[in-house]
Amino acid sequence: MADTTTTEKSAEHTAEKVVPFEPKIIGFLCWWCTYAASDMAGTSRLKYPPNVSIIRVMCSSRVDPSFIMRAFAEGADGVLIGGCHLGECHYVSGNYKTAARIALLKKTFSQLGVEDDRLRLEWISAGEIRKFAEVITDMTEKVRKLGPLNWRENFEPK
Amino acid sequence: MEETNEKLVKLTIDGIETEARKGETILQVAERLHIDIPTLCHYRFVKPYGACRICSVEVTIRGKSRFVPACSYQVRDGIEVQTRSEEVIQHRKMLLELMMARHSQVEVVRKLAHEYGVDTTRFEEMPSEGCILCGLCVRVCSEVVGANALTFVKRGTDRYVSTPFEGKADTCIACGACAYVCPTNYIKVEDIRDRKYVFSELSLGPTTPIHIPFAAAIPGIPVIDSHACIHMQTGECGICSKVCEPDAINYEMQDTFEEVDVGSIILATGYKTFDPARAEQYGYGRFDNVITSLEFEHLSHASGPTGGAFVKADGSEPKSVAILHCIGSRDKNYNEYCSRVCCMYSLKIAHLIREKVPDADIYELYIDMRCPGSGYEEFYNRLLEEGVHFIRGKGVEVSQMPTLATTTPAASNSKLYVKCEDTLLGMPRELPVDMVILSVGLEPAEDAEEVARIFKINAKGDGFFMERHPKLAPVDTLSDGIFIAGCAQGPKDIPDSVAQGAAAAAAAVSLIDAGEVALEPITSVVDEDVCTGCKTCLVVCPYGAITRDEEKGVAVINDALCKACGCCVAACPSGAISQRGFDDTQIEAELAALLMS
Amino acid sequence: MPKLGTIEQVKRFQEKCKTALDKFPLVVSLCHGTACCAIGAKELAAAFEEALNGEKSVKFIKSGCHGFCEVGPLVVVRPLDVVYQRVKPSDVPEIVERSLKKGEVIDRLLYRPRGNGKVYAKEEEIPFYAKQSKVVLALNSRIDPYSIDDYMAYGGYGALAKALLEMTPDEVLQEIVDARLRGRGGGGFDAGRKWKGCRSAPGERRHIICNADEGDPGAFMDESILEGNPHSVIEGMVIGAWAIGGTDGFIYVRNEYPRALRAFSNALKQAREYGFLGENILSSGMDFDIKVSRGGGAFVCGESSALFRSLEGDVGEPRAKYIHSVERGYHDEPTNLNNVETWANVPHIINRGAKWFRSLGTEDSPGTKVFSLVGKVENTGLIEVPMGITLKEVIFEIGGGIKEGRDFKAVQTGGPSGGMLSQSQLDLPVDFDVLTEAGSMMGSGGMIVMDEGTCVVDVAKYFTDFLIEESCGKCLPCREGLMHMSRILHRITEGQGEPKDMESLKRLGDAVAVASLCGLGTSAPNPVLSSIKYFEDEYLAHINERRCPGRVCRALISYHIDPDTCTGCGTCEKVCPVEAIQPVAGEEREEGLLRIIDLAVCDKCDACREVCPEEAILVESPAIALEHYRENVTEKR
Amino acid sequence: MLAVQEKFNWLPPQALDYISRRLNVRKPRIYHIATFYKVFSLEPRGKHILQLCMGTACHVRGAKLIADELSRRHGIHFGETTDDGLFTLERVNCLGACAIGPILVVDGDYKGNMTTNRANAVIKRLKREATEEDAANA
Repeated sequence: MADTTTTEKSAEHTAEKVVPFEPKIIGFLCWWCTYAASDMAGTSRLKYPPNVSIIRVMCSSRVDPSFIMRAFAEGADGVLIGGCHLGECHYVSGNYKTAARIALLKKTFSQLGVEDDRLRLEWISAGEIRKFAEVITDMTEKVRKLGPLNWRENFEPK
Repeated sequence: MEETNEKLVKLTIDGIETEARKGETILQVAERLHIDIPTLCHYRFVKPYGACRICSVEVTIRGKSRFVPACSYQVRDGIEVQTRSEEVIQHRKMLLELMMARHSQVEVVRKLAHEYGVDTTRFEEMPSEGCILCGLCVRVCSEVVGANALTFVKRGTDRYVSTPFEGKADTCIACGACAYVCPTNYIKVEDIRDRKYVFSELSLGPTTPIHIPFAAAIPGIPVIDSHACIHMQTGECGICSKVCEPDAINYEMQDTFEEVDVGSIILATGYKTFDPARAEQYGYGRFDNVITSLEFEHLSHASGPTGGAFVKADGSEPKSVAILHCIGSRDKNYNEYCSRVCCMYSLKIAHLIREKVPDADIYELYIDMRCPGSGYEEFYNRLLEEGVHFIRGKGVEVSQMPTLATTTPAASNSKLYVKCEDTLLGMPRELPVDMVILSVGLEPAEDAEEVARIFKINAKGDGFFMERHPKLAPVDTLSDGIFIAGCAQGPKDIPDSVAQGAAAAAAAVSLIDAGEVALEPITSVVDEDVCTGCKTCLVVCPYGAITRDEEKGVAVINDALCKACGCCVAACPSGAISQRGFDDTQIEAELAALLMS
Repeated sequence: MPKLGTIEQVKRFQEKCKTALDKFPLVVSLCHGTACCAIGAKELAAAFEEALNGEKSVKFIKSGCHGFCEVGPLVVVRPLDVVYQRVKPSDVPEIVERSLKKGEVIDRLLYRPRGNGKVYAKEEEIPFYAKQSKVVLALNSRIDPYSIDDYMAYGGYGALAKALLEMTPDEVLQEIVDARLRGRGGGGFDAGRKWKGCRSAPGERRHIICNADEGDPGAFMDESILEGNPHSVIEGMVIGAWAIGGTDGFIYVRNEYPRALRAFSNALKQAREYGFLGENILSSGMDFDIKVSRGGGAFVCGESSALFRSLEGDVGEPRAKYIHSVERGYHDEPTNLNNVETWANVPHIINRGAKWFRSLGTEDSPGTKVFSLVGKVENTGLIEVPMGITLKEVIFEIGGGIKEGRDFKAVQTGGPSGGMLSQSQLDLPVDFDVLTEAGSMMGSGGMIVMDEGTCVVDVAKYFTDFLIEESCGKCLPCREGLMHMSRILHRITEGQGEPKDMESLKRLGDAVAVASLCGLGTSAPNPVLSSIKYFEDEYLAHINERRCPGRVCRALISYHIDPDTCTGCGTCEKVCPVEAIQPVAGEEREEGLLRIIDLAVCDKCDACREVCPEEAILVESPAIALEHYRENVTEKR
Repeated sequence: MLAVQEKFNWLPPQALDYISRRLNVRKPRIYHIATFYKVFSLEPRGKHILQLCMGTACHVRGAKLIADELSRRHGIHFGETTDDGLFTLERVNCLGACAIGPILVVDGDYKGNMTTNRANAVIKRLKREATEEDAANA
């Protein structure tokens, strides 16, 4: 969150290609697994890019598709949903519902022309801090390559 | 007995008039009257056989008298039995003489014969090996035990008792019943290293169906192995219940599932040791004298297979032993973590060996000595003084032949060679030793993953259970009311495990003590004005916490059942449900703040 | 073949068979029994078949044993009714040519008993047959055992039809009881009583078993019946099943009788085809069939409880017998066990009635009995005589006396379980009870005659050894007692007997008889005990004089050559396996030098005596032989 | 078991194993049965089976002399097989042809009125045949 200024700057300088583009990614993380993993990753002093801003939810199934839409609309370049492995949901079956919703949403986005890599669903258990770091790094790199989404310019009716 | 409808018959035994049930044998009736009839082939748990004929008695029926064996002759009405008439005695003497000709060296025969004044035989003596062919062992084995491991072979004078094809009997269960009933002690059960042997050719299973699970088991009560027990298999036998005087045998006892309602659970499911067969270079499983630390514990235990003697596979005493630390621990190939206990127990092993074989050369091959406990470092120092060789350098390979040109092969070819790099000397070394002990590390229990799933808790990357917080909540888990303790959480030694166990117990007790549990404050609520009663939320709720109020035509959420996942909030098509603390506006605000540009 | 359902149908069919048989004006019946086959009947059969060459008028029968095995192979030509004996294949064309085509009797093939110079042509004239009265064996020489039609032509299965269709089971049972038929297997137990017992025993299934485990050495009656007339046994068993309520049948045949087995199995097949076995036999509503079970070479399996266990597929060990097998036999279910001959008698009793049966034989032992008369008797063979006939009649009239005119010494009846009877018992009638009283038993009918050249101690030893071999070894008296008896007997025959041995043998014998578990054991000492009873002097001769009166016991005999009879041919020298026979220098005889046996080398194999054309080789007690040896060697040199 | 015995002339252990499994009869019982009955042999038997009748009648007529001769000449006692694997001598108790005893059964063929000399001749002939066969095969 402290990066806001940097992001602003990068957005400004994209055209000039002087300052490298820093993507803005929103992470909706399940409190029981991925969020815990991010916490652990922190205490374990793991290094990963600071581009992901985390919103804690009780369960990945709490993530209403509209949140994702809104995130993109309000300037996010990517959205990461982190849930428990299938079968390990703290709420029995929440992650299955998430899986179904995200699959649908991805279809919608692809029709709109939003690149697939911008929306990512990952199962990361609390112990998988290494995976957490890898996913963050990987996603940041991919979105960085895709460049800014610029929802307002590209997708909203003028 | 008198109440049954069975017919009673009247008879006279040695002048005593008595009554008996139909179907009883003379021997049974005589026993009741305390009349002693000698017999060599009768045993109360097997069917009468009538082979030795020593029990022959004279029976007079309708004026005619004849000799019958008391063990198998069933009483009839009006018979008169003489068990000690002159003829009977003469007759028995003759049979005993015959017996003596064969079995004069057999104690039971000699004693019985002596009772009848038969000390020599007029017949040519042909001493047997001691088997009097009474058939008790064969019959017990088939009738009572049901194992059918013994049989008579051939017929007539060539007859003898053996196993099928004289080989090892695969059906023998080592119950030892044959030796127990054998009147001559011809059949012996030998106990060689916790395997029982009857004769030399009968190699028997490791244990009997009834056994105490292991030495020093608590409680020291024998158990019945239902897979080996004849009664459990066939319904036969049941001899243990017949001989058990306190009548303590219960065949009906079964494994039962018991459901206990609890408010909190402590998981202390322990660990398993690293299987060194995975690390082939150490030769475990290939070389007889490479054993694990746990096997050493078993071997050196006073109630172990050798009674505590420390010996090699061939039974000889090892004169040099190498103890290899960090097997499966601190190794990128297997487990990266330190198992924490190996250094100390390796020291203990060295100490035990020093005690049992004072002149043995003992090598400890370590990466680092980790002795961070109360009195641990002192113990290490003591070992140093005891003359144990400490080599700083991990053992890398165990082989039967030296691999380094610098190594001089030992005179004995039964040596094992342990290769390592002595980092203090800065050179590779190869130690010829008699025995190698692998200090294996600790790993999560085999079923840890399954347990984690059942209790909805998480495991760390190494597979041990994850605590809620490493510092602030070391025994809690992310699931309320579930606590962890001991090696289930990670390798630790006994003092640490005890401490953690106590902590977990205290945490559990604190819940009980409070007497009430705080509910999730973040449950979902339905805005009845907006809800259309479409029932979508009813389907998605995993806890069945949502019902439809038919009167109002809206969904109702039961606060006590709701676990606050928020699934319904996301699913509600009309946006009638919101979650306290996580409602749409809050999250959107969060989003907005994050993406504030 | 339509199933026969009424008595008329059976009778009509019998008639049909009879007519078919009568179509042959000529009949040649060749004895094709085991014994005759061993001496050339097979070749003979081939020769006949070739010579007859499908001749339509002649019925050629390969029949079962005719009985007179001594002079086999036997051929009977009918209607001429002549018996040809010792027929060779080369005689066949002549028989066909002369006897069959021209009706002539070939004189040289007729039976001529040794000694009296008489010639016998017809069966009934031959003394061997004359004294017999054949019931069970009557059809043996007349029918082809492989043809059910032959059997029926002689009224076969008539009794079955009568029993099943005209009599109630109770009536059949009563008939058997009235006939006082006693089991022919040995014990002579009243068959009627046994049947009744089995019938009234509780149980759903009742087993009818035929004991054809004829283990007695020297007995082959049952074999001959099974081989010669198997249908009579089947008929008897089915009638038995009707009377008793039997549900299934077994026959337990010795494995040593492959021929009997073949004949019987074939008969079973035919009987099934004709509906005499199987479901709803003769529309009577009874289902019954017989299974064949082969023995495994164990004498003890003739004992009923051992036989049941063997049938059950287990080791043939006897069980304690205080429960009767009629109540708990095979698989512990009611079982009626009779031997072959007993069953074969049943159809005859039904056919001709109990009264007729009682008219044969004696009051307590009615009927006839088949014996196999063997040993050192002139006419060995199979005979059937009415009960009550004396041993003398059997041995001297039917048997034609002792071979080569020697003296009679003993007769053993009842096989290894029976006893030896001496000259003084010859007048005893053949009767179950009389023989038992005399220390022997009827047994299944082996009758072994011994002459003066037999040693009773040796025979007793033989039987005891046989029984040791056959003892199952379960109970002590039989297993150990017999072994010690045998040891003592061996010592005696080896010339090392002691006077106290006699007492030991008697005591031991009594103990074994009383204490043993099964019939084998209790009767096992019979040969020894009876021989001691009647031939004590012979035992004493072995023990006290070191002499074997029968000149059999090797340790107590020596061979030597009679210098006066020896022609010096040297044949003996050639056959001697140990080179004990040498020529004596300077003793010229007709064909060469006199031979002498070196007593130190000779191991008494008997080969020389067998080949000597002059019968110059003598068997004497060692002392006499030694004297001869001295005379010939020491003095002449 | 009789069938196996007839096929192989002896009972190979594998066959007994099979029988035990097929008939569900415990092995000890099979073993006892196989050793109890005389028809069964647990050792391979010779090419030619000589069965000498030792029944009473044959005994009286001198069967023992033949048995002695065979054991002396050919080194086989009852139940044994000659070293060349050609002959197995067995003792049987009465073959039911007592009238023509002693009887020697050679491969199922009954030979009556046997003597020591004839027995030797039979063996000689069979031996010669075997050698000729070998020669022919070679």
